[in-house]
Amino acid sequence: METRTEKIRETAKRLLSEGKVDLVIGYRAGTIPLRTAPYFARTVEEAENLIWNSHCRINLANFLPRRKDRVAVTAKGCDARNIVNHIIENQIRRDQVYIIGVPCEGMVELDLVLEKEGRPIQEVIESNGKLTLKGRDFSTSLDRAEVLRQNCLTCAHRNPTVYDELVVDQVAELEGVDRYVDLKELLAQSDAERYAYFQNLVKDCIRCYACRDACPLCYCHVCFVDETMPQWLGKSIDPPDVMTYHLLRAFHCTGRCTDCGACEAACPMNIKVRQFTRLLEKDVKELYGYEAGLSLEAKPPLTVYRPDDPQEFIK
Amino acid sequence: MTEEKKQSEEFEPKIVAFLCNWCSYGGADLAGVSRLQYPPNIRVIRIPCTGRMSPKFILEAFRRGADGVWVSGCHPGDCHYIAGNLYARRKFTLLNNLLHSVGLEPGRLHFSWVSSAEGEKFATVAKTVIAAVKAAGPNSRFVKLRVEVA
Amino acid sequence: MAEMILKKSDLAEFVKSLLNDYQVLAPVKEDQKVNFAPVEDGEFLLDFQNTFSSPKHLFFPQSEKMFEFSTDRADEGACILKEAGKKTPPRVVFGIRPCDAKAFQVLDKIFRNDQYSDPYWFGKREATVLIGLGCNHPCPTCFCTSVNCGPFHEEGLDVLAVDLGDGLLLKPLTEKGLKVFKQAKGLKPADDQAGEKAAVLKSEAEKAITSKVFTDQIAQRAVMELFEAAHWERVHESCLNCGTCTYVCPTCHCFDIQDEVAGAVGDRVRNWDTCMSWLFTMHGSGHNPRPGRKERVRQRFMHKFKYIPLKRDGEIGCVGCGRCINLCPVNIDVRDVVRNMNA
Amino acid sequence: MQNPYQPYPVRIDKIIVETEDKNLRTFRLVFLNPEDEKAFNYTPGQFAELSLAGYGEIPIGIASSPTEKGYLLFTVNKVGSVTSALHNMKEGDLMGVRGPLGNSYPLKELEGRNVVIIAGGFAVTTLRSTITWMLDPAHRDKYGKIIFIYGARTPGMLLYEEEWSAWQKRDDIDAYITVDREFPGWNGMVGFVPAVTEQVGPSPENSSALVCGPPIMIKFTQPVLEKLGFSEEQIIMSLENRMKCGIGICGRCNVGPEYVCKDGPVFTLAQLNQLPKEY
Repeated sequence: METRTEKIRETAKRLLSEGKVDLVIGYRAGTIPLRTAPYFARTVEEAENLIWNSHCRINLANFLPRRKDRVAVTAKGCDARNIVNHIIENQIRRDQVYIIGVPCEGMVELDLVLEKEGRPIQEVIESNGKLTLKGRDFSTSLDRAEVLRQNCLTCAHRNPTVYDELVVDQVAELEGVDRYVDLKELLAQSDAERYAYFQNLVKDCIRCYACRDACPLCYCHVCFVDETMPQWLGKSIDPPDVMTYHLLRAFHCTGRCTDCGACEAACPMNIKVRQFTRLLEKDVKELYGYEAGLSLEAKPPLTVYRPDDPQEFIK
Repeated sequence: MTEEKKQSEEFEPKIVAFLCNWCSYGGADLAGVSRLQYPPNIRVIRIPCTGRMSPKFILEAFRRGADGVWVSGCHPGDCHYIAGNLYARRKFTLLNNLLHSVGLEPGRLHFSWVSSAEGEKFATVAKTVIAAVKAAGPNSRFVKLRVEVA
Repeated sequence: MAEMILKKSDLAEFVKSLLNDYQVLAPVKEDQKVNFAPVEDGEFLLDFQNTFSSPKHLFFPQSEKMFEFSTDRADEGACILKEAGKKTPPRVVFGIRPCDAKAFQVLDKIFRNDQYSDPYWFGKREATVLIGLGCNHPCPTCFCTSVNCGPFHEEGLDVLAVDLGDGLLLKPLTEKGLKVFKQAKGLKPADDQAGEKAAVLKSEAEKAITSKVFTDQIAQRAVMELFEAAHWERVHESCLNCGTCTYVCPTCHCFDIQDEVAGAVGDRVRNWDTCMSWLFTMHGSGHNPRPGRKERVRQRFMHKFKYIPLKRDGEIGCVGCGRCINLCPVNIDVRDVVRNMNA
Repeated sequence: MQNPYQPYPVRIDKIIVETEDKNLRTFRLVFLNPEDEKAFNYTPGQFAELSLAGYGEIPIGIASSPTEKGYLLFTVNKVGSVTSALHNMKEGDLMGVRGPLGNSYPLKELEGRNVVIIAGGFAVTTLRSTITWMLDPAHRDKYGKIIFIYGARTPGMLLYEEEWSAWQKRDDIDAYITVDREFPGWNGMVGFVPAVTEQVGPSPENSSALVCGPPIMIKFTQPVLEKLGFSEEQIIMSLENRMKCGIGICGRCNVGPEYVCKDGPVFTLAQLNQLPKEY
């Protein structure tokens, strides 16, 4: 992690001082433990604030759409895939963005750490795959591997797919991971059980739309939830409205979702909102053989068709 | 006859049918002109092409209390706009799977290709759809009833 | 009536003795989150940091029916709004943190202005007795002592409880609090020692709050000077414009009013809304007075730290509970923003 | 105590199509309960929330004057979902009115002064109320000279033709009605409101100007008034912002610390110059 931080700073300073980019989007240290914040370095001095650690959960591709300036951005495997999405969807030009690739070994799940260590944490030190947590009269340590995010544990693209340079050597990709074991179990249940499962999943939703706003795919000028004529859903926390929101949000990510987990990282209520997008991601992969953001050339699945696409369900 | 069974026999579902202007809508018309009988449970909404279908429409229909939704368009290759239905097919596939995965009961959501010459097919599919929705019973999922809040 | 002692072993008796006249709510852990829930005995938490959600929903639910109506033209009085009129039963909320109680006191001044009073807020406020629980061990993100509040602050509470270890010292603060004392069982008069112990805990807790902000310059500066400050150019850069900070905030109170119709009946519902939302200020004409993230982020902080103090006798629209610091997905730390505003 | 969110029930007594595009209609509302009419004690410049069960509420300036008894007038532009629903209503239909809300034009402070009233487009509504009130025999001699400048894009887009043509005939008000360009059959003034204001050249001496119109008109009228010598205290404007509660709580109409719904909608330019331009 220290190497990554140093290399990122070095690269950022070089790019800024050479005038190659107007700013570098990366992370700065959080003001409290276990957090980072997206950071926009515009000067060599500011580049000194850039860091890399196990808490870089927010997807920085989210800050690219509609930019006019030339930007460099630090990108994990998933971030890079979302940058590819943006380029394909004409949200940013390839020549406008300098991708500082950061091969990734997974990010830590904040809620899991907080759950495992019930006491308030005042300081976290990270080294050699361990997190040392310090609080008022205690100090314990956790293995990073124990508290990785679920999407990181099953990630098939830890290395950036597209980049201008890498800050460290590529990491080994995980082999033979079944990304959808839990979904398959879920889908084996009855429709009533699945209905109950998903209703229960979103019961705490407060409609803050953090999942939408943290998602790099959600860049519409007017989101469907803000449409008023017609108004597609009520604004209360009535369960059918909440569910409609989550279904439509997920569907809008079809064939575009990289399972980066920014939505879940942003959710203040710890709702596993990826369960919706993963269902679609799984189908897109199985039916159309497409994974988002792997190449600048491949056509997204909903922009193309094949004459022999499956249609057994159509009468 | 059990009470439950009697109720389901009396149940007349409301089904929203989104029909493509260029084919299935004509199919419905032809079925009518040809005096082909099918039960009157279907409320038709004409759309310019199945490519115009948004998942919002389907969810909105269920939200507003539809017991079933049926989307019907041109056969692959016959789209008035060349390929609207072929793009739509992928959306329908994924949406159909998504809605069933999150607990939509089987028999509520239907898709078909019916041309404007297929009055008979229209009536047949209509009967199948109505029978399936009847079998599924009144819909209680994804339905917005009177707002449930404090 | 003087201060009383409630032994922890008598908690269940205390709660049970109130159940005849009150619904009792206390902090309970469910799905890894501590929140207020109805209790019927002593099975609840005294050792918790703070509730996950701000307890403002006790008086200002996220969604609340205001009126109901019939849309059936055949109905006499169709389309005429009738009060939904759900009455809140008398409630005792046990274990509310002083910061959250202070937030209610701030909100009292917002839901009642010189002309109008919000019956939904005050209906529930008046029906509720708040028994606060002093914070012996504040969190690292607490900064209540910087914003007219503190770990043992009494404003907004009816009773303040202090956890002395084996028992609680209960100090009545209002008539409503005294009324509960009269009905409750399990209370014993407190001796001087208990009071002294509580005073020590209080000063230790205050000392433990090391995170400080200052608002003196904000109070002195003109609205436009603060509004046009350069730091706003940076604060919003990382903001996602989600509503998390506003929804978890105990003093954020903006709301939307929506009509919902089901068949021939309808309800007018009010829902929490957030100034972070694009739609919040959007005009019908398409003009938006706060069109971007910068304007919306600025509005939230200006509202809390300048506009509310200006309009509501110097009250600050923040009680230093730290929820937004912990839950902001991009770590926008209110303390940093206030430091910039005050710099 | 009366629930401030509860509208008074009213009946739509009459609907008048005001403009050629049919997008502006005036609704004459009559209270179902006479005691509600008494309680609804308003002053020109105030607004009310029109409430349509099932659609919601919209804040609309009151176009009638308290001197016109027995009804309220609201002129509504068809823009969003509530106004569209309102435009679909028929005479005899029931709806709600909540108010009166907001402050008003400072009619008391204006006593003994000349009043210049400048309006553009359909922002003229609460100014119609003001003029009607001032011209009432009970009030007219409290004010000095009254000058009314009103412009719209086309003759067909001018509201309240009956009223202003009557005012044009009176000698206790100077009414200048203008349209943006020449139109066949239009014999009145031609030109934008700022230009006409400059042409009319009202004196700032012991005068106040009430200005209400689209942002572009305000933007160009303000410098004209300043050039004529009007100080920022002498220029009075009415704002509008998206609103919900109308009683200074829900937060969306905030312009700095001021709630447009309760502290406004009427502000002097001097006040507005101390506030963010978030309107």
